[in-house]
Amino acid sequence: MIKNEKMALEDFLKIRKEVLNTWHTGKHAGLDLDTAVAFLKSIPDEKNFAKKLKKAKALGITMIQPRAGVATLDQHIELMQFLEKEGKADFLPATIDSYTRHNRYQNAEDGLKESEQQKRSLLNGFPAVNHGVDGCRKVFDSVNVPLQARHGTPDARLISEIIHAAGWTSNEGGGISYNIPYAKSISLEDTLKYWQYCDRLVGYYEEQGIEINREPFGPLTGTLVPPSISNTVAIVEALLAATQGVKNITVGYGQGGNMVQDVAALRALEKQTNHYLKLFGFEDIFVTTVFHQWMGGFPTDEAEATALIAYASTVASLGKATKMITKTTHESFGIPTKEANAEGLRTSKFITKLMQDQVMTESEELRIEIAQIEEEVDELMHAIVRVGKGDLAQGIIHAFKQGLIDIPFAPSEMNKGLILPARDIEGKIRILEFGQLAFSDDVKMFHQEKLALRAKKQHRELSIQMVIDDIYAVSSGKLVGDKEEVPNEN
Amino acid sequence: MIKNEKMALEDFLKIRKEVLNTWHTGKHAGLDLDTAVAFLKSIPDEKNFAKKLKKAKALGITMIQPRAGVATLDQHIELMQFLEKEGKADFLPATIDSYTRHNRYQNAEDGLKESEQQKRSLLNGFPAVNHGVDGCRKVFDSVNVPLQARHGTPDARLISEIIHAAGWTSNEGGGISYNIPYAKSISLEDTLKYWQYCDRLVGYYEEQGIEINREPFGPLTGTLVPPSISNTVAIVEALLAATQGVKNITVGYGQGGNMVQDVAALRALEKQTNHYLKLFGFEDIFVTTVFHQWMGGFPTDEAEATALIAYASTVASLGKATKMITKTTHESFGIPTKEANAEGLRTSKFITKLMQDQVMTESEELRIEIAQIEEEVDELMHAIVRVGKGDLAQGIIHAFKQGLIDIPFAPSEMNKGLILPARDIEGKIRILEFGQLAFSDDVKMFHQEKLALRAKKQHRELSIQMVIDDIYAVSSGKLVGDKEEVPNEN
Amino acid sequence: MKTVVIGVIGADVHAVGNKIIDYVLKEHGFNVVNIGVLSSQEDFINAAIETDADAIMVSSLYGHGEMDCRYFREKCEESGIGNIKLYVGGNIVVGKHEFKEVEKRFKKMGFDRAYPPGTKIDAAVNDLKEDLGL
Amino acid sequence: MKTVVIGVIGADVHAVGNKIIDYVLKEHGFNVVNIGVLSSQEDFINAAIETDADAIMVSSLYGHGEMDCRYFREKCEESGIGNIKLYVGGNIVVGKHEFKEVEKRFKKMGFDRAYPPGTKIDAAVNDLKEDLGL
Ligand code: B12
Ligand code: B12
Repeated sequence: MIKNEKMALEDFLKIRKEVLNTWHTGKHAGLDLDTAVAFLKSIPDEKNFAKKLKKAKALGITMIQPRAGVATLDQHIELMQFLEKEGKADFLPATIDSYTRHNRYQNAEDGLKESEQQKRSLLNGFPAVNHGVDGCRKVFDSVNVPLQARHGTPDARLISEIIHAAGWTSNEGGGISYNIPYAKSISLEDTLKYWQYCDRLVGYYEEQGIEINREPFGPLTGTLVPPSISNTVAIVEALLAATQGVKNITVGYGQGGNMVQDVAALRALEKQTNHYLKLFGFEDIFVTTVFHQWMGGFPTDEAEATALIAYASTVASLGKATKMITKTTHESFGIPTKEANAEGLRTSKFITKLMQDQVMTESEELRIEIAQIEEEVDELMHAIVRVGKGDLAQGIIHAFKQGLIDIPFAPSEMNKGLILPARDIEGKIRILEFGQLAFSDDVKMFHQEKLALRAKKQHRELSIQMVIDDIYAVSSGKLVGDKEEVPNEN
Repeated sequence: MIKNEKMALEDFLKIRKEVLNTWHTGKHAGLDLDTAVAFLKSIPDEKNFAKKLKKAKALGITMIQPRAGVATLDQHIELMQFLEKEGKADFLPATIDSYTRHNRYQNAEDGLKESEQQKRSLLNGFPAVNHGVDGCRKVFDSVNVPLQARHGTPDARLISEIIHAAGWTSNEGGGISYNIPYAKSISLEDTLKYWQYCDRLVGYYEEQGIEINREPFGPLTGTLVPPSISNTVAIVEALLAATQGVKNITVGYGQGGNMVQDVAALRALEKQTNHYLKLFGFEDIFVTTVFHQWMGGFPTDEAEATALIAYASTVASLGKATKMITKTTHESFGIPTKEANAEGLRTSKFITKLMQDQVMTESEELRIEIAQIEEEVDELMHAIVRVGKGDLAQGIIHAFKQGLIDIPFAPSEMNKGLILPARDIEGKIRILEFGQLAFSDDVKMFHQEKLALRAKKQHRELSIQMVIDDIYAVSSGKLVGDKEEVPNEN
Repeated sequence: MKTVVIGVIGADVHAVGNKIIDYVLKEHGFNVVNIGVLSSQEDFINAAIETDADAIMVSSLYGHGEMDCRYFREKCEESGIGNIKLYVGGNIVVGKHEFKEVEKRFKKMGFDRAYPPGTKIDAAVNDLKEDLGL
Repeated sequence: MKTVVIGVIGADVHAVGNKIIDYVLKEHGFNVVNIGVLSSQEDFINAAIETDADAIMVSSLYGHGEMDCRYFREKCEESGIGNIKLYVGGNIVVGKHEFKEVEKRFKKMGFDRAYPPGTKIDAAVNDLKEDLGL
């Protein structure tokens, strides 16, 4: 039975042997821990993810990072260099392909081969495991900014080993956030274990004096996720990571759409992550936030897509997120070209620089939203701890099973899938159907009243149709979905 | 000696004869007032500028209007139809060419001829006087939204006659705002008289039951204009217009860059315009606001320019401007293609629709900025009334002569040109050199303190170099100019 | 009542569109058999045989659609449901492409219809009714 | 001390760049004769003759620059200052164009140098120093 306890070194090393055996690139000499430590110690500060985040946080600025990854090494390096130069990216990723995410390294190998032959990427990302330590280190050597793996891999143990040994000093993911939105029938017990391993690896490096950043995946399904739910998952994963010895954590949040709610979510996220870390006895964790530009369906029109990217950047700046993940005008179609990707970065950076001295002003509305999110998060956290009888890992498994915590639109069978979110009349994300969500009656009442008001103002019924309209809304240029088209003002 | 009094009808009609004689298109039968009245009565509500603005105001939405105008009639019509269809413009303009603005109709005629031959526009706008009532009416017939002339013409009497008779139900400009930023040696006495005429014409139509909108040009030189100065000019021109019988007025403001100051400026503008209109005895004027997207030097990079356009749209929405004038990604280069223009519109509209249910929240910072602008406007208004010995027109002339009101970077010799604006550390526009500006010591102290703080934080001196850096700042992706480049975070 | 099998093919987990398609098809009176995300060609075909389905609507969002859909028609034929209507939609290839080309490739692979990114499902419902003679 | 006449040509009133050029040239030790906006070719030439200037820097922002600048060199020649350095900058044509083309046209018209939109004036100062042998 999994428990939220720090893995003993010998257990870790034992599992490690098995992990490194799952694909031939696991046998690379660079994966010897002493070799990896020596290498990681040699990399300059400005290419260390954790250190650069600390610097950004001190300056109070919002740094930018794209999503990007293609199959072949040469093209991936070209892409990275382009995004650094033309997009002025502060951090670079490798978005990993979907076969690798499901540990289907043979499929990835085939896709890679075919991509090399056809000279175009047939994979939707960079197959880091197949490229191995050597390939990943070539990528690292070819750029001047820190690197991170971004994936969605339930079992990311091998990939984590490879990228860190190659000098990539950040890893995205977590036992919940890389399971529930990214898998169907993998148990939470398993993914929590896999991610304990990934965190323990980082903890090991920290013990050797090497700073490595970890980032739970904030946006989850990217679709109308109420802030308190994604914040709770982020906080829980921060606690799990800290337990394994992680010291530098970036908690994430995906843009919801309403400015005040989004800034409130960022502020509550940072505050409560720090609060719960201290509460659980972790005093020395460096916490930053990352804001994801709109993660739901994007508008097809490029002028509109750019508008959405700029709007997201405005909100990230006002909310003083330390990092922002950018989108592109190709989002609704497919993987972007490097040019489109760099444009998205430039649009984003223009705003974050322009707005670096502006913050969202304190107001009653903001205060209320922050307080609301905090209260909801507290209720969810208490429920998790309660059903786990004090153990967080067990709490998560049971809370999901009982639907006490529930993520909308998730593919996973481990998730109840009973809640339905919808927007209130100001576009703030509220909850229409609660399922078994561990909310008090007061909190439920708050949501119900907000949605009733919208229904009244829009002269429509509270129903699943409202939810569907809201899912389509942003991509069709509205925030609050309206069945009857807004009377055309032309 | 000019006075702010309603022109007697016979005086108006006498001058009218002369005006219509200044170019041959003034002799068109459509310029017979009865004919024009009959025609204007026949146009549908949705093509009436004043009425559509009322509708937008009631809905609380921000409508959009581009700048656009080319030399030849066919191309101009094509352009208008394109912007209506592909840009979803709510209002359409004709930006008038610079020769026409200086009443150099023969130069405009030559440019028009040459443009027809070369099949590309050699003029920087639509020469409405040369096209005459017939041409302008053809434009009107070819679109489904209201039309307005946008120009910068000190003496716009003939152009105003022609466009209104052609069914264009709005006219931009004013005796100050179309002189000081647009001329060098034309006296205010003259331009105030010319614009009394333009307003009287609209007053005449209002007497016949025809609603026509008038819009003082808000942004003035578009470059670091302190909000209280542009607001004062807008309010004064609203009062002058109301005196001549204008009933539907849109006061304008050009984006300054700091969100809170911009929203404060819009809020103060609407409130104080209504306040002063009532104070001067005008009870039945319908006031709306227009927000101009960034009017200073634009970034050259298109991804950045789009970011600025989207950011401006966010501010206009939060400030609940009733109308917004849009820019394009070609701004820093030259007159945009119709495609670029439509893209700017789509970017803008996406934001205004997405944000239609969001307002800037009330906060202490916002309250303080509004109060500051209001106090400054009151001081300037009192100075104008005082030196005019109660007459507004005389007050304006003397106030400008003495530098009690002073517009930065203006080309006009009627303007003292002694003040120098600069940004404070949050990017709000403050004043560094006051010249003779009619501000109290308290107000001056406020500005000085704000700028001293910036100088301290940036470790630099208060000097004209700061002003120059601020002029370049936005186009190079910052708000607060910094001589020393911000240390590159890469 | 006509039966349609829906699902998301390959290693693809995009679930939102799938849930909406499910809802909308039911609203239009179809019997919907939803095999969900991460489904193989075999999953689709087995579900279609078991439920005697009239059509299969394959979603592929994540970019590997072209690889995942190869020989789908052939497999249907082998399984004795060679005539079943086969639709595909979502973001079926990697990257932003001229859709005409993509459509051609999928039709050649034996799909009856292929839909471009961001298709509102209602449009496809009309095609389905037409193709099934409703 | 070298003398430079600056101003904005034609019916053009864009004043901001002109004020900055004035300031920057003075900072660099030039004697600046600023005839301001709305200036004709004659205004430029008269000022240059009166002050025995070494160069004329014409600004044109509003798009009519091409028409306004025609025969400027010829007029200089007629006035006996045919060898004066003639620079032009700003947004000298209507619309967004490949600048190489525009530059060619203005050089053919007798301008020594032509600058693209948004030129930082410091770049031109270096050229000026070079051309005037400073
Ligand atoms: C939300 C989202 C996610 C969420 C998904 C959560 C979940 N489990 O559902 C998360 C963040 C987890 C995610 C992950 C990934 N995603 Co994703 N994601 C999106 C996004 C932004 C929206 C998808 C969505 O929900 N749309 C709303 C629904 C209602 O629309 P829809 O899915 O398009 O479906 C409608 C229509 O397409 C149509 N339709 C769909 N199928 C069919 C079938 C038929 C027959 C018919 C007629 C119609 C039809 O009807 C549906 C209902 O209206 C899209 C981009 C976009 N569209 O803006 C990218 C996108 C689909 N993702 C993409 C990628 C690459 C990934 C990742 C590989 C990597 C990454 N970027 O992180 C992983 C893949 C994980 C995996 N193994 O599948 C790419 C695919 C690239 C391509 N095809 O070239 C996209 C296009 C983004 C991009 N431009 O890069 N993603
Ligand atoms: C502010 C502005 C205005 C203000 C001007 C206020 C004033 N009196 O100064 C107002 C609102 C009044 C205005 C009016 C008009 N404007 Co205007 N304006 C601008 C804008 C946004 C910024 C100009 C500016 O101040 N830049 C900042 C200064 C510091 O830079 P600068 O002027 O470019 O000068 C620098 C360099 O170019 C260079 N430089 C300049 N001259 C020279 C000469 C030499 C020899 C050298 C080496 C260098 C050099 O050094 C300068 C200092 O760094 C520009 C677009 C842009 N650039 O973003 C349009 C722009 C110049 N305007 C334009 C137009 C068309 C007009 C109008 C006709 C119509 C309209 N749109 O309203 C009227 C014209 C009035 C008239 N008769 O001249 C067009 C010109 C189109 C073209 N060339 O194809 C532009 C490009 C906008 C556009 N894309 O449509 N405008």
